[in-house]
Amino acid sequence: MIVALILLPTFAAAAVLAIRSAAARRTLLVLVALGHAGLTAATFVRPAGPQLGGWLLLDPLGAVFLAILSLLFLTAALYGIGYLAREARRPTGLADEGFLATNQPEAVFTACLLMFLATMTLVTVSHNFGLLWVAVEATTLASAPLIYFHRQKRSLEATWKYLLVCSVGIAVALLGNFFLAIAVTEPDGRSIPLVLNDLLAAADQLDPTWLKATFLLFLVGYGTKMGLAPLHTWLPDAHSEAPSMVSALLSGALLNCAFLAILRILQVCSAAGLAGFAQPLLILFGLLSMSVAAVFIIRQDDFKRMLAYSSVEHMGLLALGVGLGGAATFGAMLHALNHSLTKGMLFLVAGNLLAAYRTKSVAGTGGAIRVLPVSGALWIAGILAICGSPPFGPFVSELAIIKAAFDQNATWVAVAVLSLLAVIFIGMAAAMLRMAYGAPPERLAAETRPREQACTFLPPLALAVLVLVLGVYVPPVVEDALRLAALALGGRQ
Amino acid sequence: MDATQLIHPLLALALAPLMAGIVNKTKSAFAGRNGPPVLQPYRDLWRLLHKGAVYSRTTSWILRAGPIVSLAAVVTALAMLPFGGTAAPLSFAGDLIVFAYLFGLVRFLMVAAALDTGSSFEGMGASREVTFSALAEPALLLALAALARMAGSPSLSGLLAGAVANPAVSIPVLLLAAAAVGIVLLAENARIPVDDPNTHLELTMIHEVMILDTSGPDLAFAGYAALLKQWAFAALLVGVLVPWRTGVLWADVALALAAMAAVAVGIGVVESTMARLRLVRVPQLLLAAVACAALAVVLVLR
Amino acid sequence: MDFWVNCLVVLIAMTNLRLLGSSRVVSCVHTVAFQGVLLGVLAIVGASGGLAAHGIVLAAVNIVLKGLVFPWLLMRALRETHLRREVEPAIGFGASMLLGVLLIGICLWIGSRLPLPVGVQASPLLVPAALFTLMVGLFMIVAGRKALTQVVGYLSIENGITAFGLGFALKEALLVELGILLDAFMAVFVMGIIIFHISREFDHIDAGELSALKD
Amino acid sequence: MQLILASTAIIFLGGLLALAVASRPRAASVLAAVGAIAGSAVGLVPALRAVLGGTHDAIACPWGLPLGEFHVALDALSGLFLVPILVLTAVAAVYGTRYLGHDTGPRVGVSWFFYSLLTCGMIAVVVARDAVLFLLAWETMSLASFFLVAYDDRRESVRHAAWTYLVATHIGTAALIALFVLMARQHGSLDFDHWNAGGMTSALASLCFLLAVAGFGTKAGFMPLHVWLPEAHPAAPSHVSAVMSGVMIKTGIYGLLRILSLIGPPPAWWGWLLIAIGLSSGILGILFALAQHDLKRLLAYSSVENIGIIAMGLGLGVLGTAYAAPTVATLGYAAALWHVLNHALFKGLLFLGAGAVLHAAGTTRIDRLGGLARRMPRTAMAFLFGAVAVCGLPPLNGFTSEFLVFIAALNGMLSGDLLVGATTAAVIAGLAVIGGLAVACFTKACGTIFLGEPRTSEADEAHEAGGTMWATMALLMVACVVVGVASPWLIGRSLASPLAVLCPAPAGLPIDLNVASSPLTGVVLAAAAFIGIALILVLLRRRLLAGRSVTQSGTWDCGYQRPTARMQYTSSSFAQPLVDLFRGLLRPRRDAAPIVELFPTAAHLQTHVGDLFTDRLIAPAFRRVREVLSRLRWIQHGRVQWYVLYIALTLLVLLVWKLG
Repeated sequence: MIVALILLPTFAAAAVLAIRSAAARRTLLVLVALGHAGLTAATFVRPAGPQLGGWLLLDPLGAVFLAILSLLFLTAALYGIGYLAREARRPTGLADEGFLATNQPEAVFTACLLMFLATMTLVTVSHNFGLLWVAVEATTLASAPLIYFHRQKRSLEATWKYLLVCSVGIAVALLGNFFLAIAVTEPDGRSIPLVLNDLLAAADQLDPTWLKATFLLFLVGYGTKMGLAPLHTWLPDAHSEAPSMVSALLSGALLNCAFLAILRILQVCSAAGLAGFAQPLLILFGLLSMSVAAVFIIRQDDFKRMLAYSSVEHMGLLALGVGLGGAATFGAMLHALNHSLTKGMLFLVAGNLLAAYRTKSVAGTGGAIRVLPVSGALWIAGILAICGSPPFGPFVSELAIIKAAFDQNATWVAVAVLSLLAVIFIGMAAAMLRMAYGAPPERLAAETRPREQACTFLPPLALAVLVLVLGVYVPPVVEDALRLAALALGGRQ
Repeated sequence: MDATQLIHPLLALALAPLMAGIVNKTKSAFAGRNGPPVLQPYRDLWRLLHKGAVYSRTTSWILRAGPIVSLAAVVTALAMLPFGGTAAPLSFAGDLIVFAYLFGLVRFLMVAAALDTGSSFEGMGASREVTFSALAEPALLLALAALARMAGSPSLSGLLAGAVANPAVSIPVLLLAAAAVGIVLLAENARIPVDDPNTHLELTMIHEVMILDTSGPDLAFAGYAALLKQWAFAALLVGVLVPWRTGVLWADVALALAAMAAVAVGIGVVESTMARLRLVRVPQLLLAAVACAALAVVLVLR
Repeated sequence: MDFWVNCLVVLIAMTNLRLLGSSRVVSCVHTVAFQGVLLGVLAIVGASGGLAAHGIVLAAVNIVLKGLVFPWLLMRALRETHLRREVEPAIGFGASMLLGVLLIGICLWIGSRLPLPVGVQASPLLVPAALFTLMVGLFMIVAGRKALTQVVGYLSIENGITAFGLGFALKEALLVELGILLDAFMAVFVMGIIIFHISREFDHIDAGELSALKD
Repeated sequence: MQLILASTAIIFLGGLLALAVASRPRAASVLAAVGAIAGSAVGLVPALRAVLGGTHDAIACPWGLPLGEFHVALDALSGLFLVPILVLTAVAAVYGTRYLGHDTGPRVGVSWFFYSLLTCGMIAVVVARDAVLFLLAWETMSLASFFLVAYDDRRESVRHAAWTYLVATHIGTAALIALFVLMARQHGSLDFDHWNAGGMTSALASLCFLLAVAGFGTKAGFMPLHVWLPEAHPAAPSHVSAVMSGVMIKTGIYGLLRILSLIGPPPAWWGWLLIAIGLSSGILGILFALAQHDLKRLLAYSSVENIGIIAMGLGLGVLGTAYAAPTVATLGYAAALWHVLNHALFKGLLFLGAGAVLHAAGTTRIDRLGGLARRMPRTAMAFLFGAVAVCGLPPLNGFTSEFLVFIAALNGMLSGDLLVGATTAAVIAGLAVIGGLAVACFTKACGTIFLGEPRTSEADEAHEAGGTMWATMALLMVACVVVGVASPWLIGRSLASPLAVLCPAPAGLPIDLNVASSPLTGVVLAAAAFIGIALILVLLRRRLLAGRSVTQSGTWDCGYQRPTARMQYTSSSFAQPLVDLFRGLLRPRRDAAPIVELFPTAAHLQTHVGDLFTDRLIAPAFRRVREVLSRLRWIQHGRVQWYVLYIALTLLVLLVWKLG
């Protein structure tokens, strides 16, 4: 079944390149997304056994991220129908870009999208560190063309930076792999295979010094991909220039995959009794990321960049939660879910706003609730949600993390988190008000503006409903899955 | 309640105009005129009561309500004052606050009535009225609070009952309180040095200018209310300054009445010997009153 | 045999110095290609226990990819982008050399902090050498003016890491190593494409000029 | 308890229906109002039972939310706050149907939805007994009111007000989160019932208290934290302002009381802190109110003042508790609770009146109005009653609660030592100043708006408020009178159980409400006497004027015939002496083109009084932070080489740091 999860999108990608008609391609995209979601659900019902000698295994931790990925991709795909149709009609040329962009061939785009899905799925299921690395690097390569969908200078630049920075980071992670390989070499020259469960089993035989070095390299390498400051530099560019549905996937799924990679090595470290070494570093990077995000969110004029920095912030929060350990781990897992859904929703809505206003400038986007009633409302709700206001999901998870921090007497961490969250809220609230409310620009004030189409707002709406539900009620099945994942990370409750 | 409690209200209703008469007589004596007869205020009131009324087209029912409410409120306030050994008809814990706030009600309605005419002069007077009384109020209440602490009773009847327990403390406290109340008396009743009751330049008036457009019975009510208010404050001052009791009812009352007359003369003397302060300097005078009261509080707390 | 390994390692380190020093893109490309070949040799020599199939395959793939394919790709990109051959380095020759020495020092120190566990038999120079190659790659990316230089830098990083893997003849599964190489290849390939687009859109590949996206 | 849930459900349902038919504003308004009335009717039953009978019933059931537990309870304290919430929201809803009558578009229905949400949020806040549930309710309430404030979002000022409010309330919530989490750490549970007073170190208790003051004070509008209030209240539609000012900010007081009842015996300095806050809020609040030119801003500042009075009452209560002086404690708490109720009534009335003025004359700028008393006499009367009440003048309800604070202070003065005496003396003086300034402030408002001649044509063409609006105002007006006159009995019946709930705080002090109700009986006697005499005088006046000439003429203006409206005293000129007296605090800004030439051309004078803390504290702080942050933005300069350098350096630093 796991293999199917990976092969399905792969073959579909190949097929897409062959298919001529756009309609068929889009249908296939949605079908694959549906199938993927179905298979994922199936894995929850009937857990799949290890494959390729334990190289592919769906453990609770991976399952959580796989579920998030699958759900988000499904939404994005549904959104994609309307999006690609719209792009085919009139490509999104930006006012601040000056000229209309010509898009990449849709077939290539769709194929890359599917490959992106395949590689990310591989990340969530691969238990061999080498394979994990290959998968993560592959996600980079698969997503690079997606960012360059609008063929214009800015997106080209973004792609270049994304590719270079991430490749360098990933290279560091590769070195980490070899360090790990050395760490596992036993005195008699034999070495433990780099498969997670074997490593966990034999954790006490690992060479601590090299394991520490390995963790550092993984932290820097995958941290680059995950967007931990100061390694986050590619993130705002890529997110702001990529087409919105891609941004949603990048922020909601890709960053999680990199996070998962870090979690894997963290598992090994804690098993080897190095948690005390690893976790403070995670807390440090977490706070650093949140601060950097705060700096750039205040008075940010590009709303997609604002969302990107907010992703930096939340990745920081995740790292911090895991770094605190204990109850905070569960909070972090829950937060990963909440953040992915909310941020995905926000990026999709941002796509609608972008298509209507033709600008990414906050100042140039006014009166959204008049121009796009539903999207405008969703935008308000999403911003409030991502800032951690009840009754939305992120509030609960953030509260859990903060509470755990207090309970562990990490009072200063908690205070720092609270104040940083407040600062970020101030910045985002200002942008939200300026965009959602007020009078729309003359060009759009006219009544002639086209009505919103359901296909553009239904997917984000669905996500919004989910986030709202998670804010007042977490279904037992979800909670159990998250608890198991937290347990796998050695978190309590 | 026994009949003696009604003595003071009746005396007040009867003698308040006389007090004004005495004040005027004193002033004219100082000015070397022989001045209006002592009973002149009675005549004025009587004449006004039998006049018709002229109302501005601008005004509403508020102008008519003002004098009535103020007169009623002042009479009610009088009912809480003990006077020379006679208990007040109405006495309960904290009645001193009601006493003060009834005058606040008077102020509110009179100011409203003044603004009702839309005349800039009456607006001016109203503005000054609220300004000064906003400063007079804390002085009065602080002074009363000091006395209350000293007498150990939260009601006017108690704190004016006149038990001079420990002269070393109580005498200075009494004097300070008296000073505060005295200044408030002058300020609240449109007296020099705060206001000149019988100037003829509206620009300089406070109280008189507020009733420019009041006429007939309304004016009589307003004037009578003003006289009663003056009596009330004077009685308060007397209560503070003359704490001694003979125990014989008529003697105490007579003593108090004499004291009232003395206060009236005193007012006259002050008015004839002092000039009106510039309006911008009045607040300083009132702040001085507040300072006296605060000092009294500190002394009494120590 | 350790002797040969050491020799190779030292050679790789020397090539790094050349990379630092050289002021021509072409020579950089050639140097990196030479590194690739050395790595192939290293794969054969380092494969303890004689020539296992494992080692041979890796060596072959290394030599073919890094020694032939990559240089060819890069030269093609060079031609397409009409790049003036001279790089005008952001950091001059002397400074680069000094920095190189400094980096060697740091890498040696780090190597000294990372004692090889018993059971890993390999040249003790390998850790510093690999790290050094990595650092030099990073240095080229940071200091390079042209996007192409940065690709070369990336390749040098890749080489350093591969050297590490091969030098220790780690029992990493063949599949993984091939995957790694494939990824590297794809990376370079995609980068090449992007560079091609850059040169078309911007009429230059000055990385320094690519700074429109900022806050 | 079930009834409370039912009423919440009904109200929420009304909101949903209003949202559903948002395309037809009238229908939406009616549906929402009906829901509000029905829900309130249902909810009042248990609320009153809890207040009068002191019953306590709860519902606790597990809840599919991590950390969370669904635990609601209704005790006398909750009930006491619940009653004004239900009453005022219902009344204001009725008023709103007419008030929003002219607005079109879906936003009306949407606003009604949020109105219902606000009501439900407030109900949930006062009945919640679980920290997470409380926070949910709290933020629901805040967000709903935020959307209501942003109702008229085309105006930039409104957007700014909404932003200010959102930020303020969010920061307050942050403090509350810290508070609850600390309490939870102490007692190992997020359930209020487990937060028994025992076992808190005094330091921790004080920390919690301070957090509560910060968090709840932001909502309530304690002086340094009040900055959102004068922005948000004018921006919102008037019936919403009435609800926000009348009851919503009181939830802050509720929270403070609830926490006080949970964190055990208070040290004296808490009382002093509260009294200091109360004094500053009261005096500064009324001073700034006096200096305003906009009626709704003025009312908002007066809300700050009244919150100050409530804080004084609380402070005296705490002080009495700390000094084991039951009389002072009882009187203080009673005064606070009673003023909560009264302020809801008269401030609601005043905001509704302001709404009527806005509705009729199209502006609330005081100096553009005038003479409305003869154009809308009923509104004028209602507003006048409200004004007398808010000034705390007998015989209306406002006086009764201020009177309680006074006698609490007097009792403290009579009994206490030097410190207590000084504090209470300060309270007395402060209340006196507040009273005097309040009279000045509201005579200015009433006088300039309703009396004299209209200053603009809009004011001239003003029309009387419609039946529904008038009816709601009349209701509140009557309530003010009745509550004022019946206060001794009402207090005796209604405050006993709430005080008993607070009793854990007054460490089991004996509560005897006679100390409150017996003096009030005297007050009522005085009031009765006053009213009787007034009636006699009315009759007397009629007899005297009978058959005499009563003529009309122009205002006597010292020789000028026909004084024009332009010649009237404006509110600014009326307040000028006091504003000038306190210019050190108010810092009035004047922008004037003085008359220079012999034959003067156009000249103008404009004065403005900004908020002390906004202008001198908050705004500069925000500016400084923004500067610092923007100086850090170079990190993201766009050069990819440097980005790689970041990676390299991070790597090196980590390796050297961690391996060294």
